[in-house]
Amino acid sequence: MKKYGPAALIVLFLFGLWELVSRIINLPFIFPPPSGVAVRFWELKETLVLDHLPSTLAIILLGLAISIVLGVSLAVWMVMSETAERAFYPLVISSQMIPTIALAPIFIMFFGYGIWSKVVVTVLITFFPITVNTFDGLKSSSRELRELMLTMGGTKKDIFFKVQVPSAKPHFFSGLKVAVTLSVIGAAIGEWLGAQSGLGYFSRRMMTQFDGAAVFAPIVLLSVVGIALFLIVKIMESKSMKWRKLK
Amino acid sequence: MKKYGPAALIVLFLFGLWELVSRIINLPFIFPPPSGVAVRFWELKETLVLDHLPSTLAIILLGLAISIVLGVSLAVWMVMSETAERAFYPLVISSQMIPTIALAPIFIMFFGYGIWSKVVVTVLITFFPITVNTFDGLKSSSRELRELMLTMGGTKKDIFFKVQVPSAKPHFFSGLKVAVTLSVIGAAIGEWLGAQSGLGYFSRRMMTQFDGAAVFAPIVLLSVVGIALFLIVKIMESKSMKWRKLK
Amino acid sequence: EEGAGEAGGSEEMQDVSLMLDWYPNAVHSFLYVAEEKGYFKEEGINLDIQFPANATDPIGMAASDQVTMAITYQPDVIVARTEQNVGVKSVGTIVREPLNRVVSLAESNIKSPKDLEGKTVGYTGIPLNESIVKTMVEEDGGDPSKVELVDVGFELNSTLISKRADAVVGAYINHEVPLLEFEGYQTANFDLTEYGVPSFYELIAVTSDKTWEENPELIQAFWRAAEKGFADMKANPDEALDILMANQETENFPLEEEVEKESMAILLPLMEGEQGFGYQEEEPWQETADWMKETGLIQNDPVIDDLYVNMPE
Amino acid sequence: MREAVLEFRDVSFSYSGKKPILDQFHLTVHDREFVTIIGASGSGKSTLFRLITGLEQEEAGTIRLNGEAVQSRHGRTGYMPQQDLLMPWRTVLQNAAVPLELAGMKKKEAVEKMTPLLTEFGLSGTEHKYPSELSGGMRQRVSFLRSILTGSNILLLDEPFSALDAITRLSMQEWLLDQWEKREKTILFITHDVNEALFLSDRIFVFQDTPVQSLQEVVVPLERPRTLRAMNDPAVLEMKDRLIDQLRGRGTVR
Amino acid sequence: MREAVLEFRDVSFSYSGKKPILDQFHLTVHDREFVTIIGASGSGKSTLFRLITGLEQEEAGTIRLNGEAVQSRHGRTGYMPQQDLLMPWRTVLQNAAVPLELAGMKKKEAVEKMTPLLTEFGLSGTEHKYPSELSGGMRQRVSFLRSILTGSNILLLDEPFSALDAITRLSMQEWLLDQWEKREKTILFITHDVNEALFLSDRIFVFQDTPVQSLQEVVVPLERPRTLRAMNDPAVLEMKDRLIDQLRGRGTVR
Ligand SMILES: Nc1ncnc2c1ncn2[C@@H]1O[C@H](COP(=O)(O)OP(=O)(O)OP(=O)(O)O)[C@@H](O)[C@H]1O
Ligand SMILES: Nc1ncnc2c1ncn2[C@@H]1O[C@H](COP(=O)(O)OP(=O)(O)OP(=O)(O)O)[C@@H](O)[C@H]1O
Ligand SMILES: [Mg+2]
Ligand SMILES: [Mg+2]
Repeated sequence: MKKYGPAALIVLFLFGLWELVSRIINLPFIFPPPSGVAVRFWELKETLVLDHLPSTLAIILLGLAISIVLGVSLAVWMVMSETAERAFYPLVISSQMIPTIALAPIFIMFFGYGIWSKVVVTVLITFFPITVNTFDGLKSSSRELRELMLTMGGTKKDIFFKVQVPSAKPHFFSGLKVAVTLSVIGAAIGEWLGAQSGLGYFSRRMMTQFDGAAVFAPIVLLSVVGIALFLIVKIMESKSMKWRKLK
Repeated sequence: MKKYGPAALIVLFLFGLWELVSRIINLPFIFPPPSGVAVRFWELKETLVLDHLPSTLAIILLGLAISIVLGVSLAVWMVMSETAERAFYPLVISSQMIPTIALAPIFIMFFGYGIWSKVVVTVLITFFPITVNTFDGLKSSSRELRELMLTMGGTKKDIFFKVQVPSAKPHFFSGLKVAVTLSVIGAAIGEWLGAQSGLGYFSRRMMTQFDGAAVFAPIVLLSVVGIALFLIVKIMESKSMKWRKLK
Repeated sequence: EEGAGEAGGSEEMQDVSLMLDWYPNAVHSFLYVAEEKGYFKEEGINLDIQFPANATDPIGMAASDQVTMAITYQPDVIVARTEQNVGVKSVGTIVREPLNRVVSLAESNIKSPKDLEGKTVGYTGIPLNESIVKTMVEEDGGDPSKVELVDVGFELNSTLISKRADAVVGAYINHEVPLLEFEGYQTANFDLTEYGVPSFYELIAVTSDKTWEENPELIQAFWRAAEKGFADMKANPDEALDILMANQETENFPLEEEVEKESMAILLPLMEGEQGFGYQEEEPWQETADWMKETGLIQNDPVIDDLYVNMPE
Repeated sequence: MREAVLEFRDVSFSYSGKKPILDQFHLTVHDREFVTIIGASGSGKSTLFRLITGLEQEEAGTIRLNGEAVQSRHGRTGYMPQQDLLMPWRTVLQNAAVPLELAGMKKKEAVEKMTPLLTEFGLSGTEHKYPSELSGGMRQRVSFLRSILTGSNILLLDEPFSALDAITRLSMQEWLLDQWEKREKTILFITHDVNEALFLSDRIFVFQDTPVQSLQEVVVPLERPRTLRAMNDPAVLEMKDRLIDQLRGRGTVR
Repeated sequence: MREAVLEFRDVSFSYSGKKPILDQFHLTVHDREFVTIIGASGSGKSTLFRLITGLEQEEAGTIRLNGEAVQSRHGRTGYMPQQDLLMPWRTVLQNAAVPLELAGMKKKEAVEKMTPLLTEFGLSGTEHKYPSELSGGMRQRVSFLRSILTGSNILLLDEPFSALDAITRLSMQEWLLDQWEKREKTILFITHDVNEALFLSDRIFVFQDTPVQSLQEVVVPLERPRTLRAMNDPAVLEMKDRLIDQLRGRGTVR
C-alpha cells in the first residue's frame, strides 16, 4: 500500500487534471473527460468485451507466440552456428531499420482482411526485441563460466542449457516485456488498416462517429490487456529467477 | 568482406526471389519487383530527398531528442530519489502498457497536421525503451562497487558518475538502438494519420495511386535513414566503451 | 490557425484555412480558379488549402478550430451534430447529389445490389456506407445480413483490384470509376438513389459554430469568392481544368487530365441548384435525417435548423 | 596508552533473518596499532569490516571511530575488500586513481603521485591495461594500492595479499610496515596466514565461534623491525602452534 | 618410473600480440605425482593451466595428456580456476553438482554423493544458499569440491586454498592428500605459499622470468605421511629459504 502510494497519488492527480481540462476546453469528441469514458465504457461493455476483445486478443497472442517461436529459434541457431550468425544477425538488425510496418498497408492487400494480416503486423513489430534480446542474452553469458564448462567436458548443448540459457533469461524477459507492449500496439495498428472487428477497429470507427468517449473506451480495455500480459510476464520472470531477489 | 559474405549472399538471394515472385504474380501495384522500385526511386529522387526526407527527418530527430532528454532525466531522477522511483516507475511501465499510439488519431485533431502531432507520436513510441533501459542500466551497477565508493567517501554524485553512468552505458545504448528504429516507425505511422509531406505520407498516398513501386521507394529511403541512425549509435557506443572490445 | 482577427477589416488580410474532403480534383476547380484569379484576395482572404489523411478529419479539424472551414459529407454533419453535439454547421453545398457509388469489377458479375449477398464489400470506415449498402440490398430484395462489410480506409481502388473485396462503397462516379476505367478495369456501379437511399448533398462546406458566431462576415466573404470561381468554372470548364492541372499535387496525387475532364462533365450539372451555387434546401436535410434515423445511424431527433445556414443574398 | 581510534561497544549484528554474527561485541583498537584478525572461514571477519566501514548497520550498541560515534562512517576508512572490485571500464591507472579523484586531485597530479607507487608494486607497464588483462595477483595489488590512496588514518585490509607469491607478498608487507610507521596509520588486517599475522602485527585477534562476544587476543612478543628469520625463533613457532590450537577451538592463549 | 600423464614439448605461447609467456617450454609430470607450481605473480602460472585444459591453444609444440596429443583437451582434466566462478543462479549444492550432471548422474544420486563431502568441507547448512550469501572461503571450497567431482585423473588446482584460514586449509590439505593417495590422482597445484608447497608435493616447479623455457625443479626430501611439525625441521626451513631466494631470482637450487 505504502509502496505504491506516490504512484497512486500522481495517477489520481493526472485523472483530476484531465477531467478538469477536458471540462474546460469542452470538446468531448476529441478530448472526453475520464468520467465520460467510464460511463461510455460501462454502456459498451458487452460489445467491447464479447465482440471486439476476443479478436484483438487472438491477434496479440498469435503474434506473440509466432514471434517467440521464430525469434527464439533464430537466436538459438545464431548462437549455435557462427555461419548462421554471420548470415542472419546483420539481416535481423537491418530488417529492423527497415520500417517494415510502413509496408503494412501492402500486407493487408496481400493477406486480406482476416486475422493474418494483423498477426503479420504484430509479428513484424515484436520479432526484433525478442530475437535480439534472446541472442544478446545467450551471448552475454560469462566467458569464464563457458570455459569452465568446456574444461569439465561439457558439450555445446550442456553449455547452452546450463550457462547460456540461465544467463539469457533476464534478457529474454526484458525483450518479452517490450514485445508484449508492442504487440498491443501492433494489433491496434493492424486493425486500423482494415478490419471488421477488434478494439483498435472499434476505436477508429468511433472516431468517425465523433464519439470521443467511445474512442477511449476500447483503448482502456487494450490497456488492461497490455497490463495483464505484462504482469504475467513479470510473474513468470520472478518465478524463474528466484536467485535474483537476493540482490 | 569475408565476414559479411553469408549475409550478403542471403540478401542477394532474397532480392532475386522477390524479383522472381513479383514477376510471376505480376501485381506490380501491390508487389513491385525490386528493379521497378529502383527505377521509380531514381525517377522520384528529387521529390523524395528534397521535399519529403527533410520533414520526416525533422520529426525523427526532434522526437528522439525529446525522448532522450525526457527519458534520461526521468531515469536519473528515479535513480536519485526513491520517492520519484516509487511515484514514476509504475507509471512509466504502465504508460507503456497503454497503447497510447492508438490514440494518435486524437493527437492529430489536437495538434493539427503540423510537425508536432507526429513528434508526439514518435516520442510516445521511443520514450519507453530509453527511460527503462537507462534506469535499469543505472540500477544494474554492481552493488559492491557502489558500496566501495561509499567507503571511500564518494557522494551520491560520485557514485552516479563514476559507477552508475559507466554501468548504464551498455543498457542506454541498447535502448537507444531500439528507440532509433522505433522512431522511424513512429514517424511513418504519425504521417499516415495526417501530414502534408514526409516519406510515410508519400508512401501511403501512392497506395491510392496503384503505384506500388512508388509505395516502396520512400520506404527504401526511410530504411536508409534508419540504418544510418543505427550506425551512428553503434559508432558512439563503441567509441565510448573501448574496454568492452577486450572481451 | 483560425483566421479570426477583427471582423471585416477590409484592409487587413485574414487567414482562412480550408480542408478539402480529399485530394484536389475537378470538384475543387472553383477554388483554384478563384484563388488564381485573385477573388479571395479581393475579399481580403489568405486561403490555405489542406488535404485530409482520414475521411473524418475535415469535420474534426473544423470543429476543433484547427481549420476555419472544411469540405465534408452531409450525413456526417448530421451524425456529428445530433449524436455528439459537435459544434459544426454547413454553410453551403458544393455537390448537390450523391457521387457515391457501389462499384465492382465487371468480372465479378454483380448485376444488382442483390448480388452482393455472400460477397465482401469494402468501405471507407464511415458507418454511413454500411447503411447505404443495407438499404440498397434490402430495396433490391436481398438479405443485407449476408453481405460482409470491411473497413478498408481510403484504399478503395487498390482493394478492388487486388480482389480483397468484391465491391466497394464510397467510390465516386467522377473519380474512382473513371480512374479504374482509365487503368483498364471494366467496372459495374449502382446509383444509391435508385435503390432507396435518399438523394443527399454529397459535398458541403462546414465551419464551427464558434467561427460562425464570431466572424460570419469572413465566411460570407469566402463564399462570395467561391461563387465567382464557380461562375468562371461553369463558363469556361477547359480553363478551370488547366488551372486545376497547374495546381495539382503532382507528386502526391497526380491527376489524369482525361479522367478529370470526364469528372468535370459529370460534376458541373450537380453543383448548381435552382437558387444558385451553394444554396441549401430544407428538404434534403430533412429526408436524409429521416432515412438515417430509420436505419439507426442516429438515435436522436435532429434539429434541422442547427445543421445549416444559407448565406444572405 | 594511545587513544582509541576504533571502539565496538555492545555491538550486535546479524544478516537479516540469519543467525547472529556479533552479540554484544567489544573491541578497542588504539592509534597507530597494527592489529591482525584471524579466524575460521565464514566466522564473520569480513562482516566486521563491513560494519566498521558503515556498509552494514549495527543492530544494537555503538561503533566509535576516532573517538566519535558518527552518524555515517562512510569515507572515514581506507577499505580494501576481499574481492578486488576493480572497475572493468577503467585502466589500472584510472582504477587506482579513484580515491584521488574523489578528493578532487587533478589528473596530472594523480598520475605523478601514482607512477612511483605502481613501480614499487611491480605494476609498471600495466598502467593502461584493463583489469581483464591482469593476473589474479596483479588485480589484488591494484586494489591494495587504491585503498592506500584513500589517505585515511585507519586502513582495513581484507586478505590483501592472499593471491601473491611469497616474494611479492614479502615486499608488499615490508612496504606496508614502512608506510604504517612513516604515516602513522592504524591498520586492521585480515589474514588466514598465522605467519603473516605474527610477522606484521602488534596484537592478533582470533575470531572463534559465532556469535562472537569478544575476541581472544594475543600480543606478539617481537620487537620491531622484525626479520623473516625471527619467525623461525622457537618462541614464535610455539606461539604459532598455540594460535593454531586456539583456532581449532582447543584451549586459550593466556 | 611411472608413465608421463602430462608432457609439454617445445611449447610456445603468448596472448595475442603480447610478449611471449612460454618459449619452447618443456615439462613432464608423471602418474600419481603431486606437483606444485610456485612463481611470481603474473609469471604465467594460470596461463599454464589454461593451456593444459585446452582453453588456450599452443602456438608451437605439443602438449600430451595421458600419453596422447589429443585434438581437444577439453573435459580431460579437473580444473579449479583461480576465481571461484560459481553460477549465481545455482545454490551451493547445484553448483557443486555440475560435473555430476554432465556425467549424467541422477539428481538424487548426486545429492547423496555430495552430502558427506559438503560436511567434510565444512559447508553443511549452506546447501541451499546462493553464492552471494557465502563468505570468500566458503565459495572457494564449493569451487574446489566441484573440481574434485569431475573425477578426472589429473587435477589442476589454481590457488585452491588461498582464501582459507590455517585450520580449514589444513583440513582441506589433509583431505586432498588422502584422496590423492586413495584415488591415484595426478595433481598440479598452484600456490604462493612455500610452506604449503613443501608440505604437499613431491616436486616443486619454480616459474621465473617470462618467457619461460623450462622450470627450475625442486624435489621435496620428505617422507609421507608428513606432519606439520616436520615443517619446522631445519632441513626444510633451509630449503624454504633457498626456494625463496630462488624466487627472488638469485641462485639455483641444485
Ligand atoms: N586474457 C589475457 N589477455 C592478455 N594478457 C593476459 C591475459 N591473462 C593474463 N595475461 C597476462 O599474462 C601474464 C601471466 O598471467 P597469469 O594469469 O598466467 O599469471 P599468474 O602467474 O597466474 O599470476 P598470479 O599469481 O598473480 O595469478 C600477465 O602478465 C598478465 O598480464
Ligand atoms: N550478504 C550476506 N547475506 C547473508 N549472509 C551472509 C552475507 N555475507 C556473509 N554472510 C554469512 O555471514 C557469515 C560470515 O561471513 P563473512 O564473509 O564475514 O566471513 P569471513 O570470516 O570473512 O570468511 P572468509 O575467511 O571465508 O572470507 C557466513 O556464514 C556467511 O554465509
Ligand atoms: Mg571474508
Ligand atoms: Mg594466476
